[in-house]
Amino acid sequence: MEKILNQEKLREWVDMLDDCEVYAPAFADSVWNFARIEAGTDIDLSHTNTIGSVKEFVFPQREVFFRFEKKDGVPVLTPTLPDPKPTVVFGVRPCDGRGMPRNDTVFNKEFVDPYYWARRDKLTLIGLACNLPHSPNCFCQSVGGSPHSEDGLDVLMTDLGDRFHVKGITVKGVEAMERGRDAFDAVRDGDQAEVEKVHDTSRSFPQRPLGNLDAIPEAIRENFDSPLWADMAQHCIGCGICTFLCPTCHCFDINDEVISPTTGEGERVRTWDNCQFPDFTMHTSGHNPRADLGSRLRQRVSHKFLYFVENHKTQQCTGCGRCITECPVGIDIVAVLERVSQ
Amino acid sequence: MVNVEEIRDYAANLLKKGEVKSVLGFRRGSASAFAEPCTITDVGEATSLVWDPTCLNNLTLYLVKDRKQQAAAKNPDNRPVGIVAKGCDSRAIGVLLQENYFKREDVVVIGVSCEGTGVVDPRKLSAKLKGRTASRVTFGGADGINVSVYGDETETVIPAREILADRCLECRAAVPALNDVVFGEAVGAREFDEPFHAAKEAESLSADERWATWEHHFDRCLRCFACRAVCPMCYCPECVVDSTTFVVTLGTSAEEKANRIRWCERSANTSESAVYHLTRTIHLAGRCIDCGECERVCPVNIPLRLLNTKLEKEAFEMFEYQAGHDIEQASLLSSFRDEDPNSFIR
Amino acid sequence: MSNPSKVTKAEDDTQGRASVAGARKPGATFEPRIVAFLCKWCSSAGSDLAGVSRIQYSANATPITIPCSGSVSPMYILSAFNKGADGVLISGCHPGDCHYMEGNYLARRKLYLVKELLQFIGLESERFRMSWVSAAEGAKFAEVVDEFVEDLRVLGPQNRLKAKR
Amino acid sequence: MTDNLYLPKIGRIVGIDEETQGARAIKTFKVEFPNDDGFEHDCGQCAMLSMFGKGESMISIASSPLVKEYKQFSIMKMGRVTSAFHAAKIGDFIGIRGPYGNQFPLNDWKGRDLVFIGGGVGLAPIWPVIQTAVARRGDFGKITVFYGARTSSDIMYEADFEKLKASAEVQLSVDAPEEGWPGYTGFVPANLMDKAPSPDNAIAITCGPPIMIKFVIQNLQALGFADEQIYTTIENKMKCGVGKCGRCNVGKDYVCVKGPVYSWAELKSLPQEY
Amino acid sequence: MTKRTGVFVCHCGKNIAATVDVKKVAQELAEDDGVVFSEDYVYMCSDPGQTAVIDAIKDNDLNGMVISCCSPTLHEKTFRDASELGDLNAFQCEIANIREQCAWVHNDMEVATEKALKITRASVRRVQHNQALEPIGVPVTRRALVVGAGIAGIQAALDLTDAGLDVVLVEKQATIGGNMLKLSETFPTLDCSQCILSPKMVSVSKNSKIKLMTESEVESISGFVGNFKVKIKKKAEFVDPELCKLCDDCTPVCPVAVPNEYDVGLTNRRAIHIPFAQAIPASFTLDEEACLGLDPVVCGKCEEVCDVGAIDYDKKPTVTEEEIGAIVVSTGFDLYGMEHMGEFGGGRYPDVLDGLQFERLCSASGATEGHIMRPSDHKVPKEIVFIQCSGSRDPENHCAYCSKICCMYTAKHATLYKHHVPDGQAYIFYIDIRSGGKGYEEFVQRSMENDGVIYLRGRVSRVYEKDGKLKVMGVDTLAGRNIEIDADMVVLAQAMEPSKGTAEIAKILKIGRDKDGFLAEAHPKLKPVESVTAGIYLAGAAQGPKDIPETVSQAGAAASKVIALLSKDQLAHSPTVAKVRDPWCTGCEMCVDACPYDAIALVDGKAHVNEVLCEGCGSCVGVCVRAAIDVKNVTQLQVHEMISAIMA
Ligand SMILES: Cc1cc2nc3c(=O)[nH]c(=O)nc-3n(C[C@H](O)[C@H](O)[C@H](O)COP(=O)(O)OP(=O)(O)OC[C@H]3O[C@@H](n4cnc5c(N)ncnc54)[C@H](O)[C@@H]3O)c2cc1C
Ligand SMILES: Cc1cc2nc3c(=O)[nH]c(=O)nc-3n(C[C@H](O)[C@H](O)[C@H](O)COP(=O)(O)OP(=O)(O)OC[C@H]3O[C@@H](n4cnc5c(N)ncnc54)[C@H](O)[C@@H]3O)c2cc1C
Ligand code: SF4
Ligand code: SF4
Ligand code: SF4
Ligand code: SF4
Ligand code: SF4
Ligand code: SF4
Repeated sequence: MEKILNQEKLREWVDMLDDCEVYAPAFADSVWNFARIEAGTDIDLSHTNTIGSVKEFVFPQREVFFRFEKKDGVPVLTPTLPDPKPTVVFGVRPCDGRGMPRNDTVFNKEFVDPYYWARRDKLTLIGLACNLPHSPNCFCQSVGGSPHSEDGLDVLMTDLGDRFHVKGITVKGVEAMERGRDAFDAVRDGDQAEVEKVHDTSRSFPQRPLGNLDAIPEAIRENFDSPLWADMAQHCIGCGICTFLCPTCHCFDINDEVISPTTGEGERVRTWDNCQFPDFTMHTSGHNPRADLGSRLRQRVSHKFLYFVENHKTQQCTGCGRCITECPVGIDIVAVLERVSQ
Repeated sequence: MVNVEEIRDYAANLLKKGEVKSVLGFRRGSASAFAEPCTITDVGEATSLVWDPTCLNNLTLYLVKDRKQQAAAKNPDNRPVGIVAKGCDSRAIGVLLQENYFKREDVVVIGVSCEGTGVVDPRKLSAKLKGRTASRVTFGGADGINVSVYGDETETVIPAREILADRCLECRAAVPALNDVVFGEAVGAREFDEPFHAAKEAESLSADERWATWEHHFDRCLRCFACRAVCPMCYCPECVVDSTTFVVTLGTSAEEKANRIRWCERSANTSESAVYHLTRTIHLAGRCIDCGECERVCPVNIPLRLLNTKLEKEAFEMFEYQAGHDIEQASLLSSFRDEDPNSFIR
Repeated sequence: MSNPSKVTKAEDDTQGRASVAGARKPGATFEPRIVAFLCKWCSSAGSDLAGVSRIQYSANATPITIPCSGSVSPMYILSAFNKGADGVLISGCHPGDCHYMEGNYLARRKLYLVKELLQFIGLESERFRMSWVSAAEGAKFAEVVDEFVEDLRVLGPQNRLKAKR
Repeated sequence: MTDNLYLPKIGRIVGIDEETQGARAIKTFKVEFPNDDGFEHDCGQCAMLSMFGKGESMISIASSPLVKEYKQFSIMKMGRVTSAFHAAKIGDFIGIRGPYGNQFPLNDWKGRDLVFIGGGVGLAPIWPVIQTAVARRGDFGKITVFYGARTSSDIMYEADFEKLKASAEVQLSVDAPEEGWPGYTGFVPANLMDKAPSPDNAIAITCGPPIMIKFVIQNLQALGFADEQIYTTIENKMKCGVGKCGRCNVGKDYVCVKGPVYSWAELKSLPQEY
Repeated sequence: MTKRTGVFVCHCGKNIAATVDVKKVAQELAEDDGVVFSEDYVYMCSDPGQTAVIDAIKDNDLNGMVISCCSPTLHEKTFRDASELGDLNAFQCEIANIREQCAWVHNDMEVATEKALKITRASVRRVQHNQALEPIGVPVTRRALVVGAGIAGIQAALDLTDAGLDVVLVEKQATIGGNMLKLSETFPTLDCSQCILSPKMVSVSKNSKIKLMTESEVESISGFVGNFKVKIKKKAEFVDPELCKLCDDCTPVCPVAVPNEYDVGLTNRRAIHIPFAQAIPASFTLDEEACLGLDPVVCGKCEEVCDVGAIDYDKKPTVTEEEIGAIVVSTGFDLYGMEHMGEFGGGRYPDVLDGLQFERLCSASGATEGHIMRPSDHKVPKEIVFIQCSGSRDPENHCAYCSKICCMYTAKHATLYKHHVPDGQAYIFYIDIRSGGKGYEEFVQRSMENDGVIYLRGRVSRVYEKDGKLKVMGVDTLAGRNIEIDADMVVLAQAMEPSKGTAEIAKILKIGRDKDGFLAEAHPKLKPVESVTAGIYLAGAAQGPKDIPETVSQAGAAASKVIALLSKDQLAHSPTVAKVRDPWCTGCEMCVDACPYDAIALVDGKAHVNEVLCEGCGSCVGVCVRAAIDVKNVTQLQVHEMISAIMA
């Protein structure tokens, strides 16, 4: 389904989604981030990429698996599967959209993660094509995406100045559009061409090249034992910002949080974790297979550009550029890949 | 004006004479318009060194890192390290010396005076550009900082006041006091802003208002711990808020690991993040030298510096204590004066 | 010199009162839970004296006896609030009377900073209290606890730093 | 709805055996499923055991798949969860989910000689294989079990070893010289070299401390065992057990799913990250 | 190790059981993790109670126990001893105080039971992490130091040598004797102060086991009980006491006159002088401050006249280090400064005197050779007013405490006055009379009845000079009238305060002071002569106002404590000391700075605790940001566990 939505009708559409939780980018604390929208008037789609990615909607920072307590000496477990309201997120950039199917794979393969899917099933992603890459660090095209990729999105909007071109991609997306039927206009002659033009222009913007994507896995494999990694990670501080903000990083920790040691009450909780932290792989014995920052940088890059490719035939990176822009010490995955490939 | 050639020559010379094994400095990077840290070991690399208001990092962190590495190394290389240091960075070295983290002779401090400026605050820049990325940030002399935005290469000048980091605007010691050489003019204090003014402003709010602010911030914290990772004073082998035993030696028993205290959980929610941040703040009382790194690196822009300066202010006003000023002095919390405030006690 | 605690104290009170009065059901008295860290030599002995003198006071404060107020790590305070304490009391020897000579001076400086910090992030100033109670001041100990309990009743439960589980 | 894979079943400790004492004590726990919701497992598989309030740990199932009434786990006291196990009493409840991981390809080994080489708690993962092999005695050729402990009192499953002697060759060794010790004195790899089992038509299965494994494999190779004839298990830190939490990977493999059992040939193709 | 904790809840008769449901406490605790035995008992501390504990330890193989009963100050030792008898290390036993801190201060059973549960549960969680500890053995130096040679110090030193111990006696003045040396007669028997003191002073000088060091002060101390190292600084000894023949040739030539401290300023002395005829050591001494500069060019007269060449201006102060096992501090008192008593004309009118000055007036060795006369005009005062509690018992303006002896010495003064001036009239303003003590009340009565002293109950508001008289304005609260007396002399019974320098010596020796500045005893009742620091004892007026008999008995008590202490080959030091977790320590030295006992030093870049010096205060724990240091059995883990037990 393809429609036209006048700029000022956008709010109407949002308001018509009133039985959903609607999120859209908001600029606060000097960053863009997704925030709950109470009314259509709050929406502002002039955003660059949000600092947090959409993965937070399906993989929250803290997920309670179940509560436990002791009743008559026997543990009683109460699962806390989430049952969220349908959630619609506006302004999802295509790179984030592309992250979703990759996460889906992870939370689906071999064992199905019910917590992830309880949220995922209720989530509709309304994408917004990038008319202009928002940062010099964007490289979506270099990893097989594009500024108007539809992969993972339910709807793709394209900004045509005074109006949006809105394309329903999935059933969920079309449904969301149906709900706001009255706000939309039909696509007229020439709109399509204009969309093409906008897309062409944004694609023609130079992006950081990755060279031959297909050759990267082999390059990484060859360099597994290379001192390059340590050298490139020399200034890494192991903060993990790169992974926490990445739309495709999904690693987590599971811990028991005790509420009362006397009654044995508590919760088993999943929290974000990532491969840049030293305790991520450290055994209780103190042995750590990835003890230094170099091996951890290698893991991050290898996971995204080698292992994931080996397992799932695609990169676990969508070129959003967050890890580059937000790294406090300038560690640049594109530059890293470049060096490894040399 | 600091002449970067002088820094390069000095660094090259240190390396040439073998007085240091490496020099920590800044160079242009690929990731952004800001400079990135570099460690040079070859004389030739000295030419890549840069110095301007985009040199944000406090490189002292890498002195700490080096010490940790050498301590773990089979064949430690304990030769001195050269480091390019601003006023605040040199105070960090001061605290580390005060805490015996390394010795004075282990480091050659290549001091650079921030003169009349300081460093750019990426958050202010981001606010100005509403999230868009700057592709070029250069020093525009007395007028301020020249900025051009990605995708639109026209250059605008932003007045220094509006874009320099708050700490630079408040700085009263922009010349590294602890140094082996200083480049640039000795312009110490400048008249931009009153010290501690943000903390004072926050104090004037009601408790409920203050909580509303901090609840908002603690709630947003990702618990990525970048703030801790970047802090040169958070060099502890194992942080008290972690529940993992990082230091495992032959003598570490299972009990010890099992009984590792969990002062707070890893969960990123207000209460646990509050414990983390309050712990860190109190641990930095009298140790934080206001390099602003924690605040800078925070991906979600939590105003961490505000917490630290609050205690910095108390230390200064109540106990006449300034971190990193006197390396012989006993630290803030392990000393006292008879006239310390008493009135809050019943 | 401006002491923020002084400036904000009055406000805290009124706001605490207003918001709690609104929130609390009529009739139900709220019983604050207090963790009281007592120096073994003075305040714990003082509380013993209160006992020997049969001075009645609120049972809301549970004592933890520690060697000296100087041994209090800020972690204890944060942890108590995190675990849901409505108030934390630290009581030590009067200045100059420390059994270990200086512990209470170290405590005073440290706890001043903790107090300032807690207030700064917006914890109600009445929730953290420090007192000097000597071994001879049984009555004072009872008073300190009673007053604390009263002040906390007005404030209601502490939810700001309490673990969200 | 799909099964909630993070929700453990409730298990109940019905037996505790103190195997070894000291700094790294080992206890063997017999666990039943009071709600009759137990699961079947294969040799080499593991389960996530939890102590509520302490956390979860991946532990090899040490009982034979043929035993259905209970499962057995041998746990070395290491940290939070394992210490909680060591403090547990008979009758205590635990959480258990699984089985996870792959298995020893026992069926592929029909007709071949089996050489087991274990050390310390490393006996646990191969114990069910030994038990099964013995139960299906006719399927295999010669069965030899090498096992080493620090002292004779540290030998695990001591009573069962006696029974084992009926159907397999048992080669016990202790690290420290002891008076009256009938077996070998010295490390397991040396004992292996000493007894020199033949590689012909044989499979070697080894598990133990990393340093032991390293020398055992060297020695097996010296004895003429091919990489494909050698099997071992690897341990990496695990949290989820189901290939999602991201930490146990060795190269592209999540050990919790693709492992822990590997032939030496397979392992050699993976990066050294364990 | 599997926890096997026992819990014993005491009823204390009805003391606890009346407000705490002890059965419930015992039952609930039985359910707690690791608790294998939990019972209540009527009197835990009774013999059968203790036997029950011992049996329970053995029967249940306990490895930790909590006695939930009264304050640990009372029975901690009892139960720890019982614990040992049951073969459970004493330090595996903890007390949960549910009597003083719970049962006695609450009356609602439900509430008190709830709190008792928390207290007990917290202790259980704590004890489950207790370590078995053994007292730390410390060798002993059999030698004592006595600081301050007033009657207290002299008595203590003599008693110590009687027991065969060596003593170093340090006195900051040129002679020993302290304040008692200045007294004329002493209440209640009115025997001459010097007559009873001099023999003791002489015994000191004759005693070969006493190393007497006058004009000396303690400069610093290190070490710990049984093994102190004390640095003592002695002023330059310009006059060699060995050579000085007491010929008194020197004083006449000395051009400098300064107020004589032994006459409380009523007379003058020279820069070179003998403090007192009976001074011990018997020698002249040169007052460095008064002397014109120890410079033969400027003066040098005394050196010239001294035949035996006992005078040497080039002498320097010396510092010696003494090895000491235990210390008695007896630095005495000073009178509260007259300058504080402006309303009474103190410090302004020459005829307003303090008690000691009046003693000197009465004393045969004093300025007036025992004749009471006005310092201003040497007239015999006919009307004399004594004002008691001058500076005492006045928390608003002066000292809060009662100086205890003033009632008695004022009565003595009035009596002595009547003996010297039979036709004079003495008035005493008092608040009330405190004459507890053997023969004391009778003494006061005698002064009223036999000597016609007029006791006026009330306060004096003002004393001022008018027409050569001192006008004393007061009230008689009994009669309810204002009183005005035209007196010739006014004597203020000034409060006693710790002698100058008490704060410094307390700091040097690391012993505490009380709120009034006197040296603090470890326990007001049970440890009245012990200071808070092991191995340091207190005697005399330095610890609080007291008279001679009390001083002497306290000195004896302190001496016997030292004797007992030094009679052992080894001392036991509490093992609840700090312990560094080496791998976590970064050597930042914060703990080193914070430790009040200098017990921590860096060794190879890591903090290292000298267990013998460490008193276990935990100051280090409070400052170490890395949590790298803990006090054994009060570890941060244990406190954390207690907090969570309480908040659960
Ligand atoms: C496939 C497999 C089989 C195992 N089989 C056994 C066995 O039969 N008997 C036995 O005693 N031990 C076994 N282990 C090791 C055991 O899992 C760890 O010793 C245990 O998890 C330590 O947990 P802890 O809570 O005591 O330590 P802590 O450090 O307190 O726990 C932290 C968490 O880290 C994880 N963790 C830490 N070290 C390891 C590790 N080496 N492996 C996996 N996870 C770790 C756990 O998730 C644990 O919950 C096995 C490990 C794996 C991977
Ligand atoms: C006016 C008056 C009348 C009194 N009349 C009587 C009476 O009749 N009967 C009676 O029983 N009591 C009487 N007393 C009380 C009596 O004087 C005291 O009880 C007694 O003197 C206390 O002795 P002491 O040794 O504790 O102190 P002090 O006599 O004060 O001796 C302390 C000594 O320590 C020395 N010293 C101080 N500091 C140091 C230092 N840092 N280093 C070395 N040496 C130091 C001092 O120089 C002094 O020699 C009277 C007191 C007063 C004021
Ligand atoms: S690469 Fe950068 S963002 Fe990632 S952990 Fe290292 S320093 Fe942090
Ligand atoms: S790896 Fe970096 S660029 Fe790629 S998706 Fe993640 S954050 Fe974006
Ligand atoms: S890169 Fe690291 S954090 Fe991200 S998914 Fe892979 S292992 Fe996890
Ligand atoms: S927060 Fe405290 S304990 Fe943690 S690293 Fe920083 S200083 Fe160390
Ligand atoms: S850097 Fe920011 S988000 Fe990360 S832990 Fe610190 S405050 Fe939280
Ligand atoms: S304060 Fe802590 S880290 Fe610093 S020296 Fe002492 S024990 Fe070590």
